[in-house]
Amino acid sequence: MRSQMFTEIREVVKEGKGFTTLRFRFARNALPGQFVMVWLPDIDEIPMSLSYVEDFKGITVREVGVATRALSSLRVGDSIALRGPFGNHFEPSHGLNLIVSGGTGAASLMPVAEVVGDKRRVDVAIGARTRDEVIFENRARLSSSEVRVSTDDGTYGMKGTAVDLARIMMKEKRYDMILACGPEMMLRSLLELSKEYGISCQFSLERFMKCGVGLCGSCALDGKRVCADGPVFRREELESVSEFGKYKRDEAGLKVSL
Amino acid sequence: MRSQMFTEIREVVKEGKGFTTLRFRFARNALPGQFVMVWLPDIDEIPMSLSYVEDFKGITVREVGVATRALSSLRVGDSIALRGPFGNHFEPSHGLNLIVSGGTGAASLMPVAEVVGDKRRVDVAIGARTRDEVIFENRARLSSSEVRVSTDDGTYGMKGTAVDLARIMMKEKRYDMILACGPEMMLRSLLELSKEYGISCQFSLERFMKCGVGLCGSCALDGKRVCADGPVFRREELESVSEFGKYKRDEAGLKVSL
Amino acid sequence: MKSLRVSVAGIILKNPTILASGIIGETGRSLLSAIEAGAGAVVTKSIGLNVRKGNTNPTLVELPYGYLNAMGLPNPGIEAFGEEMSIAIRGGAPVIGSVFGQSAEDFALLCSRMQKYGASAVELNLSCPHASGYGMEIGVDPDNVSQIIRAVKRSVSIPVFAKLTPNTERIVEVGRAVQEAGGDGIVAINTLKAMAVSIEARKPILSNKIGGLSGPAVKPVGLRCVYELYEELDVPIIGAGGIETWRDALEYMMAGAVAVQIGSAVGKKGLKVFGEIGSGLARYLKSRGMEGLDELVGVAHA
Amino acid sequence: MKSLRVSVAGIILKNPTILASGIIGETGRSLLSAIEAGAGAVVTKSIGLNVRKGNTNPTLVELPYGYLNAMGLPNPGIEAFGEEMSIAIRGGAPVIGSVFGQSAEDFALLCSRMQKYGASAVELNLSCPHASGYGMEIGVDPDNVSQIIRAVKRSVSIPVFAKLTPNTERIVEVGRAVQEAGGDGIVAINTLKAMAVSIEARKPILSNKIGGLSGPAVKPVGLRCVYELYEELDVPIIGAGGIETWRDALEYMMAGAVAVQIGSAVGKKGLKVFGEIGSGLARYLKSRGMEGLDELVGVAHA
Ligand SMILES: Cc1cc2nc3c(=O)[nH]c(=O)nc-3n(C[C@H](O)[C@H](O)[C@H](O)COP(=O)(O)OP(=O)(O)OC[C@H]3O[C@@H](n4cnc5c(N)ncnc54)[C@H](O)[C@@H]3O)c2cc1C
Ligand SMILES: Cc1cc2nc3c(=O)[nH]c(=O)nc-3n(C[C@H](O)[C@H](O)[C@H](O)COP(=O)(O)OP(=O)(O)OC[C@H]3O[C@@H](n4cnc5c(N)ncnc54)[C@H](O)[C@@H]3O)c2cc1C
Ligand SMILES: Cc1cc2nc3c(=O)[nH]c(=O)nc-3n(C[C@H](O)[C@H](O)[C@H](O)COP(=O)(O)O)c2cc1C
Ligand SMILES: Cc1cc2nc3c(=O)[nH]c(=O)nc-3n(C[C@H](O)[C@H](O)[C@H](O)COP(=O)(O)O)c2cc1C
Ligand code: FES
Ligand code: FES
Repeated sequence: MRSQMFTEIREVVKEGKGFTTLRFRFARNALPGQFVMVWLPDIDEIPMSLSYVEDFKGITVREVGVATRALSSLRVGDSIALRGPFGNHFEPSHGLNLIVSGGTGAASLMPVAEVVGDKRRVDVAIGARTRDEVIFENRARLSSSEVRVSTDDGTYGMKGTAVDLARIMMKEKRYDMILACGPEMMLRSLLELSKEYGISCQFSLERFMKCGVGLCGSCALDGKRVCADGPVFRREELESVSEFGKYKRDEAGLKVSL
Repeated sequence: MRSQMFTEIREVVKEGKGFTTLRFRFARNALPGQFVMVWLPDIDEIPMSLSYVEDFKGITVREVGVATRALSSLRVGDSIALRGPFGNHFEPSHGLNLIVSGGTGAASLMPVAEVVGDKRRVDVAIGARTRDEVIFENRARLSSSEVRVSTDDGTYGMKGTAVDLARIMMKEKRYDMILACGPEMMLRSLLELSKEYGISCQFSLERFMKCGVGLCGSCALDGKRVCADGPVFRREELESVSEFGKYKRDEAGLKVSL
Repeated sequence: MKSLRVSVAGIILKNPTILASGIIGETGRSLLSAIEAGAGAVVTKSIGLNVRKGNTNPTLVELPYGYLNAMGLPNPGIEAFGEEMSIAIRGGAPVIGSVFGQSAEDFALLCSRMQKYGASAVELNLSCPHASGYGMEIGVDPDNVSQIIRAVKRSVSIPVFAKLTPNTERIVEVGRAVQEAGGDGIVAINTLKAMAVSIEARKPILSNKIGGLSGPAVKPVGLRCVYELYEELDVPIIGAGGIETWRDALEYMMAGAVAVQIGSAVGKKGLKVFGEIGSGLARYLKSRGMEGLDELVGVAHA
Repeated sequence: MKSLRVSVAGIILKNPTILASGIIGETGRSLLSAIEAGAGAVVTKSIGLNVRKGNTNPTLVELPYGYLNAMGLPNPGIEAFGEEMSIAIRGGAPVIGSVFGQSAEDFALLCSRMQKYGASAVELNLSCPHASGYGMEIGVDPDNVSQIIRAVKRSVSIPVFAKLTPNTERIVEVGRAVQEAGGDGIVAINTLKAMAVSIEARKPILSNKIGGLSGPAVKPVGLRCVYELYEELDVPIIGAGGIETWRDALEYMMAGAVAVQIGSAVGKKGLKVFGEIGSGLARYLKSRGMEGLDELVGVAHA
């Protein structure tokens, strides 16, 4: 085992405005929904979902601050150091799956669409704020029979949120499982929606992560450690979690409203 | 891995005057010629060859001092703690092997006779000081086509040493390999004899052992560590070893004449 | 199941396994989850006077035989921690409030708040190896330690435990200072001062450079400390360092620990480690026909 | 192959790997075999004034991540060791004579004999954690250490290295005392004071009860010590503790070591470990287009 293991960036893909995919080799088995801790010396070490889980792995970064900006500016030949993969993973249903992605959520969701390996069992709803931020639409089409897009500002696809889109799709078809990742308020609404329809779900959540291995407690979500007990939670788990969609914790462990 | 792992004595066999075999389970793979470190709390931890290397393992102890006396007085249900097995092992020839045992030497040699698995490829010469000290004669017969015995005082078998006996046997048959264990002066003579006949040999040696894992250097034989590079040495190795048959080292590393 | 009950300075634990400080102990519900998983008691994250964010990541290095961490004592501050305590104490198991400070006054203040919040005992972190000005700098000086213990003893009525560092040749001296100042127990050990270097980055991996080593690698050091302390002291000793199995726990108890804390194993094995150690100990007692753990504490000194 | 030559206080090593003290170093021919296997230099077993048998077995416990030993400084005494030295120095690599004593006079006497025997340098074992009256008891007191170094420096002209214990919070202070007293280099670290308990025997396994932990478990502690010493001192530092691969060696060099000692890995990997580390370092230099190791020493401090 080596911790903070360096690997070279082999490919850089600009996915859309502010989104960059970095591809690299990392000889560890990974499953859809798992994440890695990415270290940029002198900057930070941050959690990133694996957007590609096969041999030629990848992460897809949205630029939001110092570390993600530094990551987004890397070029082929540069190196990053990784630990992981960590956490549990998505387990798609053997029936019909609806994948609901908000923003960067697509990063952890694409691998699960691909792992199903049967287009007829996967539909995808991609939500973004605006046209430029829609990512992985074409990738989704390769593994799904139906891909629809919504944007908050209506510049592309349906005008509305990913949840609005999901609602429409759920009216049209009977899904067996909703797999989702995105802003927590979106997931909160999606949980309500899935309860309405009585559909199982698995949502991937984010919390402030330091250790990534279930020790430090910084990623606490009620009594659960998002890094180790999650990041993927089922509907039943989320229903019993008082903090879901309400609070997260900052670096000091203080409660912060979402 | 557990160090100094306890196991219960399942069987105690008095082999002859001053020789006791203790049988026990010890779930580690072992090869003929390897040894274990045997700990008796409050007494000592000493090296002992495995006289049985299969699942139901064993050691055969000659009473010579405090630790061996304590070992010899153990009963079924008592426990000893083991580390190991350590060291390299005998590799019998695919041709005809002559096993030459002096005293407790038989302990490490019987397993190699058995591992050959073909009586026609094994002859055994057992040397002892006196009749009561001849051990494993019957056991040897089960895996060899010819077993002869010598005693120093002539009370059983031929009168003479194991080397005298080996000399006779070597005149009668052409052996491909001599496998031997016993007092070092005996091995020294046997080395000369095997040179005369141009026969390969593998001898198992003893030195003062503390760590058993090749660290402390207390088992030094010239630049070799008997515990890790041995205890089994080939003719070529022994010919280049200045201390063989001459000196050993005491607990302080001081040279002592053999 | 044989009774695994132990009493530590008058506090009754249903079994001798305790969640170590700094392990998921920043929130009340996390502490509850350790209790639900079978911990006999839980120790909170070390709490200070003020909000602290701790160090920038990387704060953790994974090693084959343990972890190296330099969290930097992140915590929401004693004020905000009251809410977490009120949740934690609902678990029905003793909650031990860990605190860190720079002066005897800091410690006294923090401990009296912890008592008010319902802590069954307080644990003074005199031993963090990587937060400068706190922890081990003050915990290696017997006089300093003595002063802190006295101040805390004046301010609380619940038992006061001191958590000691192994990064000194004076651990027994410091332990004696704790005892003589009226401390009710000793926790040993905190992490070993250590480092990891990335040869690719050509620098220490931790943003703080230096961190604390924990896990199986430190077990032999922890055992030695407990053994040495037990030889010299009368106050109860709580063992910590590299405990992953019931065998490890028993080694510590034979060396002199009345109870054990479990930290790194929560990362490697999850919270189920508490239940596993508990049932392993119960099986051991049963197979030996023993009634309780008391008769095992310190037997390695015979 | 790029040159792996390093100079330590003026002594030239063909590569930076050194056999650590106490590892097969009791006899001349064993030392030769380490040189033949590729060690850049060898350190003898620590030799004292008189014959010592060391402790009764068990003197070693094998752990998944290292060893625990309490050999008890067995050695044939400085008198008899002359014969071994005369053999060892035939190897053509520097032989460093390690010595232990109870007073400055002991050390001075032992070192002058080592010099007479042809040692390229002496290494003062101020750090054995388990032989009482020798080693770490005297090695944690800067004044004491200072006195010893001065006495030795007066009695020999070869470089004098002090081997320090990590079992103290004062390692940098002690290192400074060595430097100020004229010591030519520091070796860090010796083993960590530790113990193993057998739950079946209900007692410590080592006959000496307490021993020294070595191997991968202590690498993070050794690295931290080297890093801290390098920050404060100007004399060369030789790193030791858990080095098994060229990567480990490089971590130590980046932390500030000019050369490295290898102990426990000889048990786990055999003497070939020297050659393996050497060729690994050479490959590294080549792949980076570097001319030598010098430019790597201490880079982790940038
Ligand atoms: C399990 C998991 C998977 C993630 N996967 C992705 C992904 O695939 N793509 C992607 O773009 N982003 C992902 N994120 C979010 C990503 O980690 C943050 O955007 C990133 O850490 C921000 O760092 P920064 O320095 O750029 O921004 P900063 O300015 O430091 O922080 C911006 C915000 O990011 C969050 N953040 C910062 N540091 C952390 C941290 N250590 N842990 C969690 N959140 C943090 C905080 O909410 C903070 O307010 C994931 C987060 C988690 C927990
Ligand atoms: C690889 C190896 C395999 C051995 N196999 C056997 C065996 O199968 N059966 C058997 O009866 N004996 C065997 N021996 C010898 C056995 O280890 C000694 O007889 C035993 O250690 C004596 O211990 P004691 O306390 O009874 O006697 P002591 O009175 O302590 O010593 C008697 C003599 O035994 C030798 N001895 C003592 N301690 C050790 C030690 N730690 N290492 C090596 N020699 C020691 C010394 O020569 C000493 O003078 C073996 C030795 C070695 C090195
Ligand atoms: C991630 C992490 C955070 C820790 N935080 C604290 C802390 O806040 N206060 C404290 O006293 N000890 C802290 N420790 C030390 C542990 O409580 C424990 O003493 C040490 O890790 C040894 O036990 P272990 O080997 O079981 O982990 C921390 C340890 C780890 C691994
Ligand atoms: C069996 C054994 C014997 C040792 N004897 C000595 C000794 O005599 N003198 C000494 O200075 N160090 C001695 N040491 C310590 C080593 O030289 C070294 O400092 C320590 O083991 C750390 O390095 P490692 O992890 O590579 O083993 C001994 C170590 C072992 C394992
Ligand atoms: S990030 Fe440390 S417990 Fe989850
Ligand atoms: S017994 Fe220690 S090296 Fe052989």
